[in-house]
Amino acid sequence: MADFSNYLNSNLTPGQAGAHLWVVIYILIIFAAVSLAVIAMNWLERKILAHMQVRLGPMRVGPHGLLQPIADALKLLIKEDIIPENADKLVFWMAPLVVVITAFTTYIVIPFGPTHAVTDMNIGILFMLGVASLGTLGIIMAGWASNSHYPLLGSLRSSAQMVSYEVAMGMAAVSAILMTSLRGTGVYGIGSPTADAIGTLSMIEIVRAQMNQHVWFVFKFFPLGLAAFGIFAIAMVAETNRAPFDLPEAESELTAGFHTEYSGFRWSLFFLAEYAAMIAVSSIAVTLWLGGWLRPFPHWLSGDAWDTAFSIFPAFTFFVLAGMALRTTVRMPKHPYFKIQKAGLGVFGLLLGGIGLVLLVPPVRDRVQDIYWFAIKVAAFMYLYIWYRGTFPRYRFDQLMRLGWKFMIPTGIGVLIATALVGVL
Amino acid sequence: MEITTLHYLVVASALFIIGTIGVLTRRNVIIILMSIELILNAVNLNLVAFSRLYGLQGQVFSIFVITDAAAEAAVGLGILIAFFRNKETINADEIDLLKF
Amino acid sequence: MADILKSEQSPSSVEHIEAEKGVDQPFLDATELILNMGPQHPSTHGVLRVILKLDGEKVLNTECVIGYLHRGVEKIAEHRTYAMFNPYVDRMDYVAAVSNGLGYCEAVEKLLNVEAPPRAQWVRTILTELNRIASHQLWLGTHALDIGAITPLFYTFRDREEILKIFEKYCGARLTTHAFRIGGCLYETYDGFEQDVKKFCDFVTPKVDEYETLLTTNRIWLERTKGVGVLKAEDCIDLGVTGPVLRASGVKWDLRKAQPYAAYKNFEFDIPTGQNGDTYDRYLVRVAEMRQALRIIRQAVDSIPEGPIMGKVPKVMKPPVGEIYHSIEAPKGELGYFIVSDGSTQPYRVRVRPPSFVNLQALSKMVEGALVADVVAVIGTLDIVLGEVDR
Amino acid sequence: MDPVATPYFFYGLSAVAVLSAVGVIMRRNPVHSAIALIFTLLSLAGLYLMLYAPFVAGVQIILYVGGIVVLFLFVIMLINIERMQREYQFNKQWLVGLLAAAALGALFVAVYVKGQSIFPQHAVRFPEQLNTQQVGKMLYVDYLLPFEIASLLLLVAIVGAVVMAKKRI
Repeated sequence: MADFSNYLNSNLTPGQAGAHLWVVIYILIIFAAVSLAVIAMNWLERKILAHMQVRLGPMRVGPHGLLQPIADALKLLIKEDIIPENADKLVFWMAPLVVVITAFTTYIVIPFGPTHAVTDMNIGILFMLGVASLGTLGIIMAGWASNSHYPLLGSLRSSAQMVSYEVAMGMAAVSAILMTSLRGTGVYGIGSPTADAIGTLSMIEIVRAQMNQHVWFVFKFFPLGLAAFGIFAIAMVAETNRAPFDLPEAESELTAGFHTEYSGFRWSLFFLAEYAAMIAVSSIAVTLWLGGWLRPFPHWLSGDAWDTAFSIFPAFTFFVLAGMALRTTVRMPKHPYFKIQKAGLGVFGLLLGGIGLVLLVPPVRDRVQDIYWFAIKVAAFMYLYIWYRGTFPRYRFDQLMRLGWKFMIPTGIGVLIATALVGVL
Repeated sequence: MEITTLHYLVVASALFIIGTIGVLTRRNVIIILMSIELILNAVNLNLVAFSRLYGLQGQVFSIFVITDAAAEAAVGLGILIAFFRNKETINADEIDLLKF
Repeated sequence: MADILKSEQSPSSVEHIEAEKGVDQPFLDATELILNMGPQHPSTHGVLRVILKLDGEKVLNTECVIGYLHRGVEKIAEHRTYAMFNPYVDRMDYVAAVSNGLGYCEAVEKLLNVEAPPRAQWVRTILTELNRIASHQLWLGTHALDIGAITPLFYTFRDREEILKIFEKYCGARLTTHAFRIGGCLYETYDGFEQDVKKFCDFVTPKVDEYETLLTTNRIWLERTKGVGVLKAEDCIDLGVTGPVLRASGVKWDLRKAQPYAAYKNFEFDIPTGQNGDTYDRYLVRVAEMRQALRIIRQAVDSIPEGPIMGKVPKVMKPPVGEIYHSIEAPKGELGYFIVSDGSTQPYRVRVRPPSFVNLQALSKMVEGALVADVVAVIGTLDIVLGEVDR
Repeated sequence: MDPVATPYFFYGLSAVAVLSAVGVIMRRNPVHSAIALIFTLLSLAGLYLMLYAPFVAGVQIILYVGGIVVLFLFVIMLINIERMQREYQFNKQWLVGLLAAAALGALFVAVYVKGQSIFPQHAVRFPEQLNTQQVGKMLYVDYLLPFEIASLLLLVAIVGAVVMAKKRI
C-alpha cells in the first residue's frame, strides 16, 4: 500500500516505477477516456459534418442531439447479431476483437504527460507503429471470414493500402527520431543550438528532446520537419482508412467494405476501433512533431506568470463550453416541449462549469494541464479528419497506390536523407 | 523458480520439431512455408536466448534471420502464386515436374 | 455487310476476352472474381444490376441487367386515352418529369395538328429549363457522392428545393408534376410567378459557382474524372448516345437548336461542348448547361406574352390515322415519342426513346479495362434514371 | 527493476507459442494456420521482451506479424482454398517425417543435457534502456557488410517476387 501512495511523488510512469496497481488504474482510466472520446467524437463528427453540409445533424435525442451517441450505442447493443451462414465463425468472431485490441494496445505507450502514460518503453515508437499495423490483420480476417465478395475486395484493398502507407509513415517517423539525436537549428535558426541531443525511440524521451532543444520537431530544420510531418499526416489518414482514403469501406463502391456483413455489436467494435486508431495515430503525430504535452512557447514565454496564465487554459476552455451550453439553454423557445431539453442542457452546462472550477484548483491544475495541451492538439487532428471527410472526393485504388509508392515514400526517404545531411553538416 | 536459458532452448527445440514435422508431412505449400517460419523462429529464440549469455551478437543475427525470412516468404509466395495460376494446385507432391 | 457488323460487335463481349487470352493460357485466373453490383447497391442509382468480371480490381467485362423497375408504361398507353396517359410519362424519368410531359404533349399536339398558344409555350420553356437545372443538380450531387465527395449533395439539394417550391406553387406537385396538358397548360401562372423565377435565377447563379469551387479544380476530383470513361464522338454516334454525354465528346448537337420546339427559337443560348469525352468534360458540360438554362429562363421570363394559356383542343381527342415521332432535348438526352394512331381515342402504339436507356448501352464500352471505382463513376456520369431505362 | 511474475509469463507465453505452432501444422484451413502463426509469433515477441531484447521484439511484431503474415493471408485470399480443404492434408511420408523429427528432438535433448554444463552460470545483464542503441551500433559498425548483403538480398527478393507473381512480364 505504501507503494501505492509513494508513486504519486515519483516522476515516473507507473510502468517504469513498477507500481502495478497504478498500471491497472491507468489502463482503466485510458480505456474509459478513449471510449468517452470516441462517443464525443461521434457526436462532434455528425454535428460538424452536418453544419458543413447546411443541415443540423442530430437534434432530437437530448438537447442538440447530445444523447444521440448513447442512443446509437444502445441500439447497436440490442440489435440482432447476424453471422452469415457460410462465414468462418471463429475468424468472423475474432476479427473485431483483434481490431479493437490492437487499437487500444497502442495507448500503453502514449505519453499524455511526463508521467501520464501507462509505461515508457525504449522501443516506444517502434512498438506503436508495429501494433498499429496489426489492425490490418483484423481487417483481413473480417473480409475473408465474411465469405462475400465485397468484404473480400475491401480487405484486399485495406491490406494493400495499410502495408504501403506504413512504409511512408515509418520513413516520416524515422526522420523525427533522427531529429532527437541531431543538434543544430537549420537554416532559419529555429530552436536551441547547444541543447544536448540523444537518439531515442521512447515516446516520453522524444517529447523531452523537443523540450530540451526548444523546438517542436515540426519546425526543426524548417522545411524538413514540416515535410516529414506532412507525409505522416497524410499517411495516417490512409492508415486509419478515413476519407479521402476510405477505399476499404468505400460506401459507393463496396457498400461497406470489410464490415459489410457485420451488424450490431460487432460492427460497433469496428467503429470503436476505427476512432480509437484515429486518436492513437494523431497522438503519435502530436508526440513526434507537435511537442506532445508541451504548452505553446514554453521557453519564449517562460516565467511563473506565464506558467500560471497557461495553466488556466483548461478551466477556461470548460468555462467557454459551459457558457455556450448555458447560452443555448437561455435561447431555447419557451415552450413546454423544450422543458426537459432545457433542464438537461442547463445541467450539462453547469456540469461543464463545475469541471472548469475543479480544474482551477492548483494541484489539479498542474497535473491536468499537460493532458489538456496533448488533448487539444489531438482534437485539432480530429477536426482535420472531419474536415477532410466533408471536403474531399475519394481516391481510386491505383491513384492511392501511386500516391503512396511514387510520391510519399520517395519524399519520405528524401526528407530522411536531407535531415541527416543537415544535422551532420 | 528462475527461468534459465535451458527453458528457452526447450521451447525453441519444441518449435523447431513442430516446424520440421510440418515441413515433412504437410502437402499444402502455404503450410510448409509457415512451418519454415516456425523453424526460423525457433532459431531466433535460440539466438536471443544465447545472447543473454554471450552478448548482443545473437540479437543482431536474429534480425538478419528475420530479414531472410521476409525475403524467403516473398519469393516463396511469389512462386506459389505463379504455380497456382498454371496448375490450380498448391500441393507439394504434385509439384514434381521441374517446369510448368 | 455481315462481316462489317461482326467486326463492329462490342469488343467487351465474353468471347472477345476469351480470344484475347489466347489458347496457351486456358487457366482460370487465380484472381478472377465475379462481382454482382446491384440491384441493391448504393451507387447504381436505383435498381440497375451490373455483373462485373474482375481481375483484382480491373474490370474485364460488364453485363447490365435491367428490368427491375419495368412497369410496362408503353403497353399501358394502349389502354388509356391520350389525355389519360399524360401523367404516366412523368413516372419514367421522375427527376425530369416536366420534360417528359413536354415531349408527350408536343407529340400528341403534332398528331392532332393543334398548337399550344405562345403563352403556354413560354411557360413550358421556363418550367422545362427549371427542371433541367433540377435534374442536373440532382445528378451533380449524386455523382459527387459516388466519387466520394459527400458535401455537394446537400448543397445541390438545398438549391433544388427552390425549384421544387416553384413547381409546387405552380401545379401543386413537386416531383411528378403533370404540369402540361395536350394543347397548352392547364393552369395559369400564379401571381408572382415571374418574380419567383427571377429570384430563383439570382439565387442560384452564385450557387453554381459554389459547386464549381468545391469540385472543378479539386485535385482528387480531377484525378478521378479526367480520362475516365472516355467515349469518342464516333462511338457516341454509333451507340446513339445523346445529350450532355454526346456534347462532352465534342459533337455540337442539341435538339433545342437543331429542331427547335416550344419557344426555344426565340432565345439566345450556347451549346456547351467538351473535347475529350471523359467524365470531367461531362461534368463541365452539365454545369455549363445549368448556366445556359438560367440564361434561357431569364430571357423567357422577361418576354412572356399575354394571352390564353390553353389552346383549343377537342374534348374527345381522336387524332387522324397516322404516326408521329417527336423528340425533345431532355436533361439526359434525346427523349422521343413515337405514337401510332388508329383514329380512336387511344393510341394504337406508343414507343418511347428514353435517353437513359440508350446512354446506358455505352457503359460496357466506357468501363473496359477500368477499375471498380470507375464503374461507379461512369454509372454516375451517364446520368441514368432507372425509371426511364426500364419504363 | 525486475520483470513481474517471470515464471508464469514464461510458461504462459511458451504454452501459447507451442500450442499455436501445433495448430499451424494441424489445421485444415490455411487461414486458421496463419492466425495460429500470429499467436506463435506474438508470444515469441513476448519471450524476446523477457530476454531483454526489446528491439528484436519490436522488429518481430512490425516485420513478422505486420508484414510476413499479412503477406501469407494476402496470398491465401488470392488462392481458392475450398478445394484444398477437401483433399488429404498429409502426404504419404508422414511416418518417416515423424521419425525424423523424433530423432531430431532426441538429438536436441541430448545436446542440451550434455551441454548445459558449459553454459555460463550467470546471465549477462544488458541495460535494457540502451538495447536499441547497442544493437544499432553493432549492426552499423561491426556487421555493416552483412547488413548491406541483407539489403541486397531483400532487393533480389523484391525483384524475384515481382517476376514470379506478375502475369505477363
